[in-house]
Amino acid sequence: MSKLHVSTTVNGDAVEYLCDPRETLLDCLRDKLNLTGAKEGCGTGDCGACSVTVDGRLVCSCLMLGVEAEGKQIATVEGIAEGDVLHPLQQKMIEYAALQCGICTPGILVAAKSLLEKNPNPTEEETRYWLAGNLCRCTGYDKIIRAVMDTAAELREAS
Amino acid sequence: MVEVHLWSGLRSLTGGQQVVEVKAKTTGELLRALVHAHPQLQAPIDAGVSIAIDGRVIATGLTEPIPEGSEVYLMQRLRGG
Amino acid sequence: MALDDRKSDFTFVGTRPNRPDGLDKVTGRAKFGADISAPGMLHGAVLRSPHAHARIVKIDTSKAEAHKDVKAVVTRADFAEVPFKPGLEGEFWNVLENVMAGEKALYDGHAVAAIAASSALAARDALKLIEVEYDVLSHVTDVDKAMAPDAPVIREGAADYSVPEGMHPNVVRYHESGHGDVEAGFSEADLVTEDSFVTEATHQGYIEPHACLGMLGNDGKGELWCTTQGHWIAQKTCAALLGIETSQLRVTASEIGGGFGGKTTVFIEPVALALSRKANRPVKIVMTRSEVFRATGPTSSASMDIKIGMKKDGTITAAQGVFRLQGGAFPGAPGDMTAMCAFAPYNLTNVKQIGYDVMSNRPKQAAYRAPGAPMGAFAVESVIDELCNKLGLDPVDVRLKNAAHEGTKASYGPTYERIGLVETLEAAKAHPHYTAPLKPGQGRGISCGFWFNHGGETSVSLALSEDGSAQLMVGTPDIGGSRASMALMAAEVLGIPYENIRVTVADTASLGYNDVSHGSRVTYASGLATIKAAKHAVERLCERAATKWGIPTDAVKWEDGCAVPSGPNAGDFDPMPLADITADMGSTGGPISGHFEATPEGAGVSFGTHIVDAEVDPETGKTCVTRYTVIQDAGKAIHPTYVEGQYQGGAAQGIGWALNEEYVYGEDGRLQNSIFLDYRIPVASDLPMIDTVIVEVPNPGHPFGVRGVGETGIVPPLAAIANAVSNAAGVRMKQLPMSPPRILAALKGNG
Amino acid sequence: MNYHSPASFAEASALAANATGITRFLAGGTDVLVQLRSELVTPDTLIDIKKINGVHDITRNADGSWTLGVATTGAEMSEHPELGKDWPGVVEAMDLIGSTQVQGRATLTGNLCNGSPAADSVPAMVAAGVTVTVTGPDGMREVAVEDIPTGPGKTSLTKGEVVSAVNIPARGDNAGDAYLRFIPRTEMDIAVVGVGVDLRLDGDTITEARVALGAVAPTVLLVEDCAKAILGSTLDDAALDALAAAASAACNPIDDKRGTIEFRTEVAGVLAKRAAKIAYARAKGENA
Repeated sequence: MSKLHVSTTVNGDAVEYLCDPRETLLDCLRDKLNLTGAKEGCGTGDCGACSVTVDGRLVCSCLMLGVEAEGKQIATVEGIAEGDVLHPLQQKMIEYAALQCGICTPGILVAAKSLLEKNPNPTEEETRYWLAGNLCRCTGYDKIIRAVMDTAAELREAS
Repeated sequence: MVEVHLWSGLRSLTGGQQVVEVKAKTTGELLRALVHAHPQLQAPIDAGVSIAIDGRVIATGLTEPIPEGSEVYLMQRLRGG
Repeated sequence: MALDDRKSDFTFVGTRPNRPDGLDKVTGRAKFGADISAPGMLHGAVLRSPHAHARIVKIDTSKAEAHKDVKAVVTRADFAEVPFKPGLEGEFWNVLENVMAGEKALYDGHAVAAIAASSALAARDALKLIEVEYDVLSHVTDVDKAMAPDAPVIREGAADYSVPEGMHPNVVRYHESGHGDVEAGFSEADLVTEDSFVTEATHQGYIEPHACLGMLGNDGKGELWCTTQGHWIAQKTCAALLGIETSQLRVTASEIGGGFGGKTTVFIEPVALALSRKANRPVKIVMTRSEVFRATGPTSSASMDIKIGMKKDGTITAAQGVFRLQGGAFPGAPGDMTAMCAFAPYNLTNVKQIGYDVMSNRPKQAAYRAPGAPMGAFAVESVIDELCNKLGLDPVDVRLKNAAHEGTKASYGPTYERIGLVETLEAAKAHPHYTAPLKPGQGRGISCGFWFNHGGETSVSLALSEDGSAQLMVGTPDIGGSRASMALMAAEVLGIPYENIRVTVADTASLGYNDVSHGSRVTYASGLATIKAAKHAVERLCERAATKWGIPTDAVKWEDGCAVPSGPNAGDFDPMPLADITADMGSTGGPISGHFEATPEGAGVSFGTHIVDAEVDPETGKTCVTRYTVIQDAGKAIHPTYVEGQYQGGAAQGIGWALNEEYVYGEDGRLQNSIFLDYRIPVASDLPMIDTVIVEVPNPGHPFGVRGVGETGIVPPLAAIANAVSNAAGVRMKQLPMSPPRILAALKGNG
Repeated sequence: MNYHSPASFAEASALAANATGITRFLAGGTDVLVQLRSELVTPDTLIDIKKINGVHDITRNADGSWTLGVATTGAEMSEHPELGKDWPGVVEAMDLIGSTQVQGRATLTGNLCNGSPAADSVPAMVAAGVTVTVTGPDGMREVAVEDIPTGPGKTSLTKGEVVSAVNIPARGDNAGDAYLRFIPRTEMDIAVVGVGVDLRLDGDTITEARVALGAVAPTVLLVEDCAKAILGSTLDDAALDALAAAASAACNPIDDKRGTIEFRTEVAGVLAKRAAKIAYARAKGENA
């Protein structure tokens, strides 16, 4: 089984890798590019811990093949902060203690950032439904939802 | 002397007694004394027990002092998650 | 433990600073179990039984071994001989048998062989080259059926001393306790209600699958990196299973992506080490989600009979419970814990409880948050609710009337010290939620819950640096923000800012033994040890100040981060800050550290009361939890935000258990729902905000009054939600989960 | 596994026709990758059709009908400013599938060709009278959606055939569609029961009706008796009861981990009523 060559862009950086056609984008990010921020919680698109955006669209990187990334723009949790400046969502997640173990946090951050880019003023219900594909087993979601909505409010004020 | 209250499931090992009186100043002495009085209690003690002294549960310690007149209960070893 | 200088006035404790691992976790750089690699690393994969119960006739690994990508294959023969003993005494044997099957495969998913290969895909592919010949045996997965005379025997000789004669060999442990005369008590009652209840097995559902990286040489020296709640138990168990010395294996705990009790033992870790020893290369194994569900440690399922007598004024005259728990193909189902916790919230004259530990063809149960307690509370609190309904009594008033308090003889025997149940009930009664109007179709439920909490073996070490900062090494993996709590407690004693303390979860080579992060013990026991270690360092600091001032050591005391003369007679010296003492400590006697090693005994039991509103769609049986309030005694909340987080998380897991989570086994004994699609944990849109009330009734067994908070929060929800749903639907729900088909069937049966 | 990304449907068809072993087409991949990962289906040949021109296009044709490219995602459908106004039921059904993340990938075509009787978009498409264009070695043909699935995991597509477009009829006047499903949670589940309804009215009276049921039989059912139960009515209580009875009567479900026979049969009737009310309100131009 020969490997395929893929050229793609991750967090603004041009990267290349060789992959087996069966390997997912998540496998490639983690094992070939050493970007271990995205996590594999299920491998079936049910937990959202592997969330990334592809050409701006929120997806589960476990539900996309590595070869499909050819020519795409991928964004992962590692690219959310700008240098040493955290994104307001990252700051609020810490302030609100919206994480306990933190395994779902990268996926939540990528998904929530995508929400706020599309809908700067989400209701609680919209936030909850948008994040329904991001399982968290520790927090009961309460503090996560509050952190996301407070970030939205702060970003609205700032703009 | 210490009055040791057993859980009722142990009565079959002590000839029906649920309270056993033994001489002991620490939790470890107490367990040894219990086995001395009722050798069949070795099995539950090997399987794991905790000891409550005046309501405070000693999960595993064998050196805890047992003050005179304390209420002492033998309990099955506690496990957590 | 001497209860010296109890503190109630705090500077740092009770504040809510950001957690020290926050930045790593929001930027994706925190290293969890699967996030590490090693040079020359191989990837392991495990072959698992497709049968619920089968004799392993033959395993032929020759084709796999011949494959170019395969570097090692292991079966049971590659592990140490460990003695078999009945009950829980032979736990190393039980764990080994679970980690790699011996003569029989005992459940769907039971490991039978493993491979290390050059890539994860190659390892998975090569599993297909192993040929296993099975002789399929009849199986049983239900607890009641496993106790029946005609049930297939899982293993002869597994029962311990406690099991009465004449019981099926699958019954492996028996517990009976109580006091008074329940029959006399029932005869005094105005109303006696008796009912049976069933709960299905659930899984802890941590989002991070088990993962490890093991390295072991044939010199018996090894390294293990793994996601675990306790790396010392992993060290001890792996060493025993591989036949090496404990101290020769260094285990490092990764960041842990949730555990809730499920990561208190080992599964793949000894396998990775065995493969590594054979291949002489590092081996990484990462479980798939399906493997996590099929072959790690879910909870027990339970079948329970409850009988309670009550007077018209709400006084409980007698209570009796029989709790049958199935814990998979090994001893350990916490029937004893269920029995001991079930009636613990109440002051009872007559009480009797019986617990059974039963084996079946399912994976070996592991702890899950207050293991055993939620099931019992569900059954007991449902019957109390039913009695309240029938007698027209307020459910909080009835619980207050019967509530255990300091001096009450507990249902499990001893007399309670200071406890906080009454305070949680009073807070429930005063909470606006309790009197808020309900809409049509909604029902309200309340429940109390109890958990013992635990101390356990603990070692902590604290070292001061020249610049006056401190590094604290603890041995309990941080599963919910404990590094923040530890730093707060150390700051409180040292009198230096929280930010100046770096807390590390040390590896097994850097610190003495530490029990697992379980039993809600971390803030209690590691916290107590941190306080003692910091005090130990403070003693050294005072000694140095005394030397510098030329006064006796006992003339120096520690205040707000400074050494000060203990009184006017001690001398007139300006306070000497910590950093002034550490600045030249190398030349005033050497490095200053503090440490503490002990098994703190005095964890302090804890109680909670939950209020739930639920709405049931009468046409479909679908339930929506519309409002939820958790009230629980924390003793003293060190970091209140993380205490709230524990309460909310416990409630959310309880909601899942109550409504939709369950292990579904087919007729063939195979698990039907081993993915998150069909094992339905609550998603964000399923839940309301979860309100919390922290009650603080200090634990006399901790210097700052801490009681563990991690587990009690999952005890009341099952019952509270069942009561809310039953009140909304107008029919008593006796089986969990209360999935829509079950509720609709109950509604139809009632109509 | 060999991976191909052809530039045309003809090429895709030829690749499939000449392939040996198991062949799968990759649209959104939300089922194919799950099956691959769980080793349920490891294709020998995987044909990615997303590099073919126009596969993400949503086009309103001159006659008011719609043509959707086969890789059009649920998210793209939901974001389209006009499609959901014409066919809210179809768009909502698609939107119910999986999470926001899954919506970024999943397609109508994939949902249909996966052959699951519980596929959410299929009852909605059947009710709406949607057809698909199939390209094969012998050229193109147009097939009604209800004729594609033949059983769980099975379709009527033959070797070398690939769905190359989704065709949604013109909405027309005084009409509305709706889809409802039952799941135990609020999101992320597979339908235990699904009901799609499409209605056209003359005044208050129903003149055209199509009702399709999902997850209650080996394939999605287009139920004539349900339509008959409400045709000519104003969706009064008697008509609704008749609809529910017809829906329940049409069910031939199984007991499984997701629901019981009794539950599915009962709830099919409940959802048929609820979906019909929404479709009726929409046909009347009311906000529903």
